[in-house]
Amino acid sequence: MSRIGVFTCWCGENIARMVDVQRVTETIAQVPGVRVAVNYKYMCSDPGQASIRDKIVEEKLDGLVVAACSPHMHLKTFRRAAAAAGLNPYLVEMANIREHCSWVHKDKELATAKAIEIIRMAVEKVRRNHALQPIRVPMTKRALVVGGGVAGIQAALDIADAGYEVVLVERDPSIGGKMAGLSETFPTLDCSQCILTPRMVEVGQHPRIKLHTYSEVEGVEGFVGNFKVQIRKKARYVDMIKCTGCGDCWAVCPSKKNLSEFDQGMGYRKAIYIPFPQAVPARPVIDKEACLYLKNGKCGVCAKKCVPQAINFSDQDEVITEEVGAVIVATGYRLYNITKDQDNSKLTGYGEYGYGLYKDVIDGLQFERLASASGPTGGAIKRPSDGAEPKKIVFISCVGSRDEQHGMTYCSKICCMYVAKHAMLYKHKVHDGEAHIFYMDIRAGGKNYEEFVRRAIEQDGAVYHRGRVSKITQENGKLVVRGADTLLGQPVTIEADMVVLASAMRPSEGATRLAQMLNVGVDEFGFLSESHPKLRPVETNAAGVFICGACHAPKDIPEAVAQASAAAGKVAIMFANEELTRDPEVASVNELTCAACFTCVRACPYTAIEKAMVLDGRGNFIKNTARVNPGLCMGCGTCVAVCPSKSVDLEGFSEEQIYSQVESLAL
Amino acid sequence: MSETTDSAATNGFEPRIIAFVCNWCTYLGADLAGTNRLEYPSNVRIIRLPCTGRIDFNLVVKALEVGADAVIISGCHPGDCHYTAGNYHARRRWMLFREVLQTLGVDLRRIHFAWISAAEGKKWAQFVADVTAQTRELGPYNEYRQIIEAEVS
Amino acid sequence: MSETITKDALLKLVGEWIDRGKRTIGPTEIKPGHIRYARLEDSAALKLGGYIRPENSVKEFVFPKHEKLYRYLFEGKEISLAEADGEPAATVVVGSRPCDAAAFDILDRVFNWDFVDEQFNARRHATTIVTIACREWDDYCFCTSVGLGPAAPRGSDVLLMPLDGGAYEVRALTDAGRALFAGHTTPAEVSATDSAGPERKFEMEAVDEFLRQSWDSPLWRDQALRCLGCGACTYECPTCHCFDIVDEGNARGGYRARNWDACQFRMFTVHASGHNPRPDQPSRQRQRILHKFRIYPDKFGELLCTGCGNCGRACPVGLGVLNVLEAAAKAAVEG
Amino acid sequence: MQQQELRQLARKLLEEGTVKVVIGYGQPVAGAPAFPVFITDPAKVDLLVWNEQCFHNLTGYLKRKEIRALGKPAIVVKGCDERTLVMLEKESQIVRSDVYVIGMACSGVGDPLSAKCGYCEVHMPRFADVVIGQVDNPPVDPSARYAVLDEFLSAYPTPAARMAYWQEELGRCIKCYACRQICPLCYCERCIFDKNRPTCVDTSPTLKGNFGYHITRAFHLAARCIECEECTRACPVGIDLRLLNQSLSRGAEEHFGFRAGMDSEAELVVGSYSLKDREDFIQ
Repeated sequence: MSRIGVFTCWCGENIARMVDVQRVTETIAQVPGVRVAVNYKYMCSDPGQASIRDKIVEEKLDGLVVAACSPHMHLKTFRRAAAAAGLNPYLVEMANIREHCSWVHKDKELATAKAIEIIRMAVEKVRRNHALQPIRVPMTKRALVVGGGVAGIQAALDIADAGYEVVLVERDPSIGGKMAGLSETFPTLDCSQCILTPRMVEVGQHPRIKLHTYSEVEGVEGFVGNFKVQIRKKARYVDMIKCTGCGDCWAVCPSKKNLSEFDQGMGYRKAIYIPFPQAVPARPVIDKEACLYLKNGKCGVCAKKCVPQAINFSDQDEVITEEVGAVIVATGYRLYNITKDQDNSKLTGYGEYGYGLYKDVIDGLQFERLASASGPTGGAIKRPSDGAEPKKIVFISCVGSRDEQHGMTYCSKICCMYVAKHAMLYKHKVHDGEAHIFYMDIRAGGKNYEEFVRRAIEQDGAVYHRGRVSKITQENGKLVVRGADTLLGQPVTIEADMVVLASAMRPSEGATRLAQMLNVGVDEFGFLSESHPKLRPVETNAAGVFICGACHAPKDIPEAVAQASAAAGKVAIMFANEELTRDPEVASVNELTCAACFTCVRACPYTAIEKAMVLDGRGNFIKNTARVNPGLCMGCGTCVAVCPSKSVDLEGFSEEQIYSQVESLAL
Repeated sequence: MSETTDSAATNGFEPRIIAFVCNWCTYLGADLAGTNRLEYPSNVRIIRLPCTGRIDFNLVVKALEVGADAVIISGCHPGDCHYTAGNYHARRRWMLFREVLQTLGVDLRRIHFAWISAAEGKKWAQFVADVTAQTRELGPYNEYRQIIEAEVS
Repeated sequence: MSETITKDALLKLVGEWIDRGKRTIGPTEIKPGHIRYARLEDSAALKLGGYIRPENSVKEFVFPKHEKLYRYLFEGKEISLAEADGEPAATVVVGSRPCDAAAFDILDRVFNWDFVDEQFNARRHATTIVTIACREWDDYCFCTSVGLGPAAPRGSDVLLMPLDGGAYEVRALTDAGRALFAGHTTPAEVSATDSAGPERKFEMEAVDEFLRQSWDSPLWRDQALRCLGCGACTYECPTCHCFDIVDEGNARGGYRARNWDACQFRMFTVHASGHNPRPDQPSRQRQRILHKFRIYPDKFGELLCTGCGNCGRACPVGLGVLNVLEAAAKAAVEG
Repeated sequence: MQQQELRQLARKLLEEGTVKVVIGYGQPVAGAPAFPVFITDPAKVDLLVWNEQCFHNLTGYLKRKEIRALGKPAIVVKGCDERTLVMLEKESQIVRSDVYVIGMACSGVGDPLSAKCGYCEVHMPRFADVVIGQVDNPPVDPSARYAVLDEFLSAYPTPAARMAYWQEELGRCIKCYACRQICPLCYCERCIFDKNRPTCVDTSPTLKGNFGYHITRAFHLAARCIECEECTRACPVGIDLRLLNQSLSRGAEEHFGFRAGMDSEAELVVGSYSLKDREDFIQ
């Protein structure tokens, strides 16, 4: 016979007003297995918890029901109290007679009757609870960071500085990401590269950071604490060790007219190149599409010129495996490319802006390169078509953002700020120029952001038109921008020399595929899903996988960096423990009765169930069985519901517990 | 949705309703209804499970066997599942389960499915009120009571 | 000189029993193609001919598939017990087959051997059984091989012998039987002629000899490989009487009951440890046969089988006592 | 003549040791229902028969320990039985290469013809190692598949009427488990009905226990049942269990375009999901 203690809380008046706690206590005291039933004004208060601890000891209780508020409110509290008194915390259940009873009913009789049944259910359940110990899983204290933009760099450095090894994987030849290509950054207008490149160098030189650039994650096996990650190192055709980065090779490379990815196609690079001078690693790659030797076996001057003989035309892709205990995804964003990105049916709009059709209609990142001292024009604002200095530029915000019909419903968040910045930079460089901005709303929430926008308007005279642009056409060398100013309530037509589109931010290519490899959810736009929007913003539902930066949602640099540090912190916390400890309320299989139909294996959202074999003492095969990996199981119980023989069960919500709850309601 | 008026309309019969809800959406939705003091009939008894994915059809049968006049099954909206896909698996099973119930003549007006999020306290309160009202109209589930009480002659 | 009753008179009499509130059981067509012993609400439902024998046996009316033994109720921390059911209703089984009636006599012994089963006895004593002798049989029937026959009186209170032209000669064998038909019969000169019944299918002596040294015989495997391990044969058998005790209840209370159980189920002998002394169908089939034709006879001096053939008819894979015993007899002869 | 070919093949397989046992049909008394036989001795292949009495779906025996103990089996299947093999393989219950499948061209079994044969689309086995005989697949009207069910549903249009029907029918159930035991897709090591702590379903053959049993049995075959109708044939008390299974088969076909064992590539319904699954019944 069990010795259960039932502690009913008044919650001051919150419960006692509508539920006759005295009657509840007396009735419950009569339930078989209930050793003590008491009530108290505030069970969660120190004296309340003390009384629980005392009773556990005095009455040698082996089960605890606290009839009070929602378990989401206080279950942890009372489990701790039980543990403090030597009772296994998993032998505690709560009966929610506040949120689910006293607060929602007006008839004291009915509410009291209901409270009694709610508690009765909890008693029947707790009677069948098991004492559980946290699950311990050994882990590799080594982190993988996917993406070498500012977020990935920050996360990698924080984890490495915390004393743990980091593997940083970047798809491009150099780390740095989008930020490395920006001119100046809002709201301070400090030079982007000046603040980022030192951090890049730190990464390159950090003893605990292993850098794989020009590489991509190709496969992920294992689970939290024990991931095995396959990484494809794309053929560079340059020996990273022999190469000194002297630059003789790209100096002599005859293949010149290759659009520079780093310059957003606004400038050119050689076939063998480093993306930009401060690249990390400062080692070139050969673009095999552009290299004359790789294309038709002729040329090879770079190899001749290379003193350390680092050029290796027979280089091959290589797939390596890294073992890590945690993964941070920082794959960042790309801009909505109107000409290319008509991928999902919703993205159908903005052809009327002539992007890709008119040379002088460019997007925000392209403008950054124009405005950047390290850019193709050395920082001089020259329009792509003829290199002339534009005297009138129209900046259009919300291109593809906040648009139910043709674009993304969300706000890309940073555009309002960088559009203002662009206007400023332009005006600083072309004093007699006109900067016109079409906008829907100005969203300048953030430290010194609003002031920044005011400056653009008041000091630098950026002209803001509240309204959308309907069409852009090219008429005798001008870009005729037709829009409306909804404040003036009249159409606006501007003959511009150049147009800059603040296109929507989208997750970078391949983010969804990576998410699938890691069992991380994605939203309808392909942004990775956090575990909880408020309380677990950098965790995901895949244990040991964290997210930061723009792969999660549009973000500006400070946010991305903050989130990166947060993710790094989570990893450091994880690694600070000897081994992983996980909630023991997980599923387990009765391997003797399992029929090995593996329906559970198919159903498990966490791939936490594997096909296994039951062997005898000598290792001979007895039968097949499903087996739950407690390190992966999150305790959803989907497996239990689909198991026809109920050979799998879930601690904390076991078949016995649930059925006894239902049966306690029998009339 | 005041109880007294409703029950008066159905000469005092008070249905017994058992609700199987997921821990992360509907249970919290019901919590929110409480926090906002949204009154609803007291006929429902909530059983908390981690996820709709855990809700086995046998539980629904058991609920009827203990004399429930109506059963509620509710969890996260599609896309909101705390466990990413539990509710999708559940939805499939429910579709099929309804088929066999239909053939058996189990009155589907007594088995209610809903997506109710942690933010939808109002929806929960309204839903319980509606189910209660509808079940009062239907009266006690005598057909199943007969099954429960039938003696072997 | 004999007592007779016409078919119409019989039906009229049955109607009276029903009207007087007697629980009246007889063969009836519960749905097209399915003749079963079942409670009659109307004498017209009684089906007297056009079939070999009902699919079930009459045992369920004295030993039901599910029988409450007592109720229990939780009152606070106390548990109170209560009687399950009241007195059994006065029952007449009309149109039983001799092979069913004979089983009553056998069950009487089983349920009053080391323990006197009052609940069974109460039902049994409340039951009068009116048997109709057989004039037809099929390949499954083998009553003659187990010492019975188409007109075996064993277990019956009244034996109705079909006469040409639809009437019956009434042979009242017990006081209860006589009371039931008193005043409803007419004297006649005619007297029914016994029919031979199904020809002998096997020699019991040979079978017995075989069974006494058959434990390891490959016959069991050969015969039982196809056995599905269901309980159809035992549940439709008039003499199988194994039961299981279960509690059906919840946190409020419930009742203890006995349900039919079958030696062919895997769960019948499985131990808590997981060990199962009868690990496969062959060993379970062997158990069934040995129990009926050796173990039981050794104890009670008679067979636990009336040759009704229901096991063979009910079996989804055409396996019955008869197949096995024919094979056994053959094996015995061949040595 | 198919029967002769079958016997010759069986003898060859046993003699050459390709298989250790041939699972097929036997019939000591002509006209009587054929029943399963297990031939291990080449000399005994003449026990094998093939005729319209061979309705039994033998595939269930592949899971039985006693049978497995005999060694690699060859099994005689009709096109419909073969659907079970597809499911058993998808559910990891058999390794196809461990079974020698003898397909029998079949133009229908039972006398009168079984209902299931009326709408059969697989008179010719599709995945067998060898097919004996040749018949055409006559075109069938898909709606015929659920004719029995439709008949029932229209005869008992209301929930109350259906409930009354099943109370009558399931009231007769004696829980002999013939329907479970004969089902080739009921292969659990320990059936849920044999599980206590908790007992999901009352073990007693009360109306309550019987409803629980039959709802569960049917649902456990949801989108798995290949409609061999053996459960209905095996039931000694004549309950038309097909109706429950058919309603689920139709559901699987209507909602998921899935028909058990017809397409060996199709993804199983339970244990998977689609974002497009309908939910008009969910508020």
